[in-house]
Amino acid sequence: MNETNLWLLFVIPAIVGALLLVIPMTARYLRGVISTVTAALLVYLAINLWGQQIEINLPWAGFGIDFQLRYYGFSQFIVTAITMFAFLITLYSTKFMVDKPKSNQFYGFLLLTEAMAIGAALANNLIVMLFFWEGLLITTFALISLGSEKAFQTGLKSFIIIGLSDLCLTMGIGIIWVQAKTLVMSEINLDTAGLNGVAFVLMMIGAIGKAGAMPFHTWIPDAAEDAPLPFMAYLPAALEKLLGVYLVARIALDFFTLTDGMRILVMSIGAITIIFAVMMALVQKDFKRLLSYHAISQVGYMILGIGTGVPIGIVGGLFHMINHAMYKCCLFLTSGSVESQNGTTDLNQLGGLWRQQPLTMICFVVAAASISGVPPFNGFVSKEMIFEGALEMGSAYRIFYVAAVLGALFTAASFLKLGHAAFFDKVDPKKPRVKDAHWTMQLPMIVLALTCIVFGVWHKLPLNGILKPALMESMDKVIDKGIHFEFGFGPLFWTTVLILTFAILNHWIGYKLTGKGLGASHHIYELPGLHQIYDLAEKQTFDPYVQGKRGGRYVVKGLFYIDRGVDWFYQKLVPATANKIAQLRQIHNGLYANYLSWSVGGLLLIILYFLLSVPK
Amino acid sequence: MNNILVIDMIAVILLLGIGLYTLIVSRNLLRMLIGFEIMAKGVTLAIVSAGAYNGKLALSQTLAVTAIVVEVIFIAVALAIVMLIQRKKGSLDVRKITNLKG
Amino acid sequence: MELHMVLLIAVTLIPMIIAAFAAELIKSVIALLVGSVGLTLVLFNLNAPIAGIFELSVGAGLIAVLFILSVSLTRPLAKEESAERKRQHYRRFYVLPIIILFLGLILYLNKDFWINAFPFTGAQESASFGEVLWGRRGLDLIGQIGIILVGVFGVIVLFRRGKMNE
Amino acid sequence: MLLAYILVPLLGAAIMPILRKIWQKGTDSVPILVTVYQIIITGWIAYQGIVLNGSLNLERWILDQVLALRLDGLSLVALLAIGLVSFVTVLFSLRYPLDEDRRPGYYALILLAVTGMNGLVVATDLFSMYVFLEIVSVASFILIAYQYDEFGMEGSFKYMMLSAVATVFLLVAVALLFAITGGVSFGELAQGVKTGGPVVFISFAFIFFALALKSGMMPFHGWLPDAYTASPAPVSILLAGIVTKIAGVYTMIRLVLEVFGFNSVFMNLLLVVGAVSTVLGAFFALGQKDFKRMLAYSSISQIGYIMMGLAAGTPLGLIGAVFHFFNHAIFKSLLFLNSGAVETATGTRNFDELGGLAEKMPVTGTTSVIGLLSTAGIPPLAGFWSKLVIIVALWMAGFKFFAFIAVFASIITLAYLLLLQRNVFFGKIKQGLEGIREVSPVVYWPAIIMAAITVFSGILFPLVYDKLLNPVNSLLGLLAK
Repeated sequence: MNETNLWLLFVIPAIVGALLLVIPMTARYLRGVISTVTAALLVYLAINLWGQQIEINLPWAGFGIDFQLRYYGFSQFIVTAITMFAFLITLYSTKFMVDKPKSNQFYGFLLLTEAMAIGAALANNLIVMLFFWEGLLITTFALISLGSEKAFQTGLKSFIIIGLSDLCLTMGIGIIWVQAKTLVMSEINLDTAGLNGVAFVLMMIGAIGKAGAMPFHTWIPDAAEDAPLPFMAYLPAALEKLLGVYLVARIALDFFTLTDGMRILVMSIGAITIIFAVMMALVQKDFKRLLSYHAISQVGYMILGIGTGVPIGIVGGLFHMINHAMYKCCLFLTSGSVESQNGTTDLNQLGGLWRQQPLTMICFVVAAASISGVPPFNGFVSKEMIFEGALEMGSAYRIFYVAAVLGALFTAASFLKLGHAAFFDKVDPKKPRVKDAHWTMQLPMIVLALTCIVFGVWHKLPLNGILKPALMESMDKVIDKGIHFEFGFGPLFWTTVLILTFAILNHWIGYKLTGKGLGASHHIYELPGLHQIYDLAEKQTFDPYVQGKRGGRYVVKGLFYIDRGVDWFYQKLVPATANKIAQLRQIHNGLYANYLSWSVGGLLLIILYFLLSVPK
Repeated sequence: MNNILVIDMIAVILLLGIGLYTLIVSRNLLRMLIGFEIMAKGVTLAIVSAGAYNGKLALSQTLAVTAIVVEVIFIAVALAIVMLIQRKKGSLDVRKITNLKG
Repeated sequence: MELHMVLLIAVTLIPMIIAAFAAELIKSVIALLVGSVGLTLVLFNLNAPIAGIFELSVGAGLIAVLFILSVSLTRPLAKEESAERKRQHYRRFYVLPIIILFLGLILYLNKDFWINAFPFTGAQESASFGEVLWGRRGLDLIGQIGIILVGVFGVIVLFRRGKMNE
Repeated sequence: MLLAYILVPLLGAAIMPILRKIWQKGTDSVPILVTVYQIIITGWIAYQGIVLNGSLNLERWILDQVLALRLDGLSLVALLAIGLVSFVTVLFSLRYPLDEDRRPGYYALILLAVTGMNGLVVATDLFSMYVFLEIVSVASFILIAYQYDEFGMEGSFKYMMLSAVATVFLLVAVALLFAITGGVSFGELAQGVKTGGPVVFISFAFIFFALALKSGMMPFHGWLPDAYTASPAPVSILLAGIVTKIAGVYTMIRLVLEVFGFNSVFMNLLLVVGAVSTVLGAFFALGQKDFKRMLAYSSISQIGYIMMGLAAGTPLGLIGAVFHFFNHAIFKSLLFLNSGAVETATGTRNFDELGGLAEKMPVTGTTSVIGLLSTAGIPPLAGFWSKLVIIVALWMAGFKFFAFIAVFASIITLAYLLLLQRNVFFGKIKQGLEGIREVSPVVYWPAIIMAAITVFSGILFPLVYDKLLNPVNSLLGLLAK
């Protein structure tokens, strides 16, 4: 029975999604309701599958490529999370997307994405995973380009960037296939010497590309503006992080045994992502772009956590992944409700919403607090674990701890600015009063906010309940001592309090200088060194995609000339030789005597040849 | 005994030479046919002298007879075609029939 | 042996050369006739009588008749049998007798080389012409019937349009 | 029973004049019946041979002592090809505008040509082979000159005079060998050849000269383009499709296998001449402006291919040669069928006046594409397999350079065939040609049959290979003796 359940888990969304795409339904809410019901069904399926070990193994394409699925601790955790978020997003988007253009396709693609994600999480054969992974690539492109006319460009950008990283993933899988001689994910473990090292790097690129860390992040901020909001809440916030970091974990823990050199590489990527993204987020003027940059920086934390290789760090990284999914999704949903009520997410026009949209404001405050690492909330717990992991690495790796702390500081500063500008700033009187969003939009926000609180205060429950079985297989020797994290008032607690006070102080100075909540980060923007960097960033100099396009133009011109060359060969050269040969035909002048003399000449040659070749 | 064969073979080769020469050099179609006829005579001589040499005379005569019959038919058809060419082109000159070129 | 040589050269080779060499077609046809008669004598000398008779009747007779017929048919048209054309003909053909003589001498001189070139090991055979023809060469008979049919149909087809309206 | 192969067409031809008087329509149906009979009988023998004893190892299956006839794998393939091509020729000439009251004579000559070819294929001694060779040749001279037009006469005369020289030299060689061996059948000749000596070499030189000239290989090919272009369309199908191949190529294969054996001197000669014909044939074809003349040169090139296959000297080479022999018979007659159809529809064969016929003549267009691709050796079709086998055989036999030549030549083949297709069928239609219609079904049905055979024997090549072709190398057993 369970195997059929497992099959149903990803077949149902695929079928329903396909049907939604194909079948024309006119009723306004029908599509939204259908997809929400399916998502709910999936959540139910995932829950009653919890805690079982199921394995499916079907011969598929031969050569060791079989259709293998495996439902065990780790994938159980990911799949359940996916179904939860899918349910919340579909519920949210029934109201939000209803009047948007092309909304009928949105639900179809949403469910297809969910099917692909579950498939990728369950896959136990690299090729099967790759198959679903590519599926995600396509649905992402489709969902983005549903947003608006300009969205197609961003969709294309995301397609190319993720496509490239998927290409590296494919190459990595190829090398693993050669080195490990098997494609079954649970049996692969290689050292990182020589070719395996290359495979490791390629696979990491693939994973990070999906998770949206540096340097594959540039499409996310653009998508924030153009793509439909539920997409942002669903994929960049939750799903991509889940799958991306899942793969990073599998690579770092299962596939390869990392050497210190590799560990440093991974952690440095994490650190850079944290710092750079949060600096960019600080100066954003738009609600959603700011959130998208934070999504990128939080990925940095997860990668840093897993990169430490210390058990507490790894568990912290994964715990941070699920926490981040919750509060980031909640933040995006709040921005969604702000946008749906006020029609814009530009912070300059927003202000004083705390009285008009109280519920949204409360959820925003809870989520903002947990992302900034305020003590009782879940963000604080997972960040503390990552800090502890970084510290435990030893004094040589102090730099990563400093980076993490700096990141936390700026995250707190930017959210203070955001909250102040959006909700608490003085409102200009002529702006019309706005009432709060529809209940279907508020319910998901409230649920997420509550989970943030629950996972924060009673953090033992998720740690031992969800994460312990998840990592059971990968790090068995460590886990059995139990993941213990005392909510003590140790040195880490005080550093966090220090960070927060410093952030509030900085916010107060900024507010005093500019008189507006939005200006809180202005003085940082003006700092001499940073100013130039920010201007460069604005001109997208650091965006590999834009540079690639400029370079592409020359490649195209080169190919054009090559093609002209081939054309010349066929149009000019072949007929020319044909005519030259035409002259050759003149020797056939029709005279019989010629033909006969050729023949007799041939005969004489033959006789001569025989006389020579046969020794008398 | 075998030097008769050798002499005959020499005669055959000479006849072939004459025939070939006339075929190549002659301008008139009929003269070419005469050239062919000379070569045919040579062939008959060759067959019979071979038979005479190895004692299988009866077999060689049958072969010679068949060869002659075939050759006669060939000449008849050839003459018919030459007549048609002469009627169509008005002349028997080989250089006239060269419009199949290239 | 000498008789054979004399017959061979005097009666067959030389008329054949004349047949090729002669300017008028009629002369060459007659020379051809003489040559084939000579050949018959050679065949008789090689005691192959049936082949000789056949050669005489068909080779000499029928073919000569055909040639004379066709030459006469074309003669009225080619009236301008000018001396100039004859001279041109001789200019082309005078070299023929020289070559043949030269070739004959060379071959004759080193004929010894060829003497032992024909190692024959088979047994003599005294079957008569009839037995061989009917016994072992049955297929040739069918072949002959076929070729004769071809000749007949050929002539019919080529000349049916005798009227030659164009 | 083997005699039936000779007697049936012979009788068919003989009763033609009588039929003309008593049953006018019969003159059309008799040739069809005869050719269909041949296809069925050969097919049945092949089927029986295959089903009964696994594969067709007709070592010396049917031996008629009295008349010294014999049927084996090689001759079976040849007979099948003769049957098919002559059937298609007769079908094509049913509608072809021949002068009506001479039509029975025309059919008689075609049947006599078939008799000649059948006789040549089943004969076991060189002299009767010569006689049947003469029957085929004389019949084809007359057929070429059938239309009374200037070109026909000229083409026929040249072909006649050249093949006359060839037969003379063939007979002299027979006489020389007869002098040594005392007999003319293959067995006796083989004994004689074993003794070696200069006479054998001279007789092989003469025979090679005669057969090379009859099969139209390079320095001796003068007559072939004129004969093919000048002859009326159905005759050119018969001529190009099968006559030249049986008269020249089959005889050469038979003599090399049965009499002379694969001795290196002969094989090198054959290889060089084959290679020269393949390459030069292809080059000459590239520059042609006339549909049939290009196909004629293409025939020279393909026959060169077959000879190279044979000259490789290995069983694989032989199989390649025989299969290419059969394929060439099929797709060459197909292409001449198309050229005939184009000629009847548009009245011209010159590329400059033709163009864009594909949409007006769809069937001819598609069948000619299949024919062209098969000639050029494009994978799924039969031509590809036979060329591949030949090239591989050459490579394995150590003649690597000639293998390259073969590949190079087939590239040029593709070039000129595409040129042909582009000039005649694709592109925009020429102004004067709007009015043309597709030829009548009786005319294009043979093309479809031939195209189907090419395609199926290509696709079913593995089956064709081990059932029909493997027995061919049973012939090599003969060689071992």
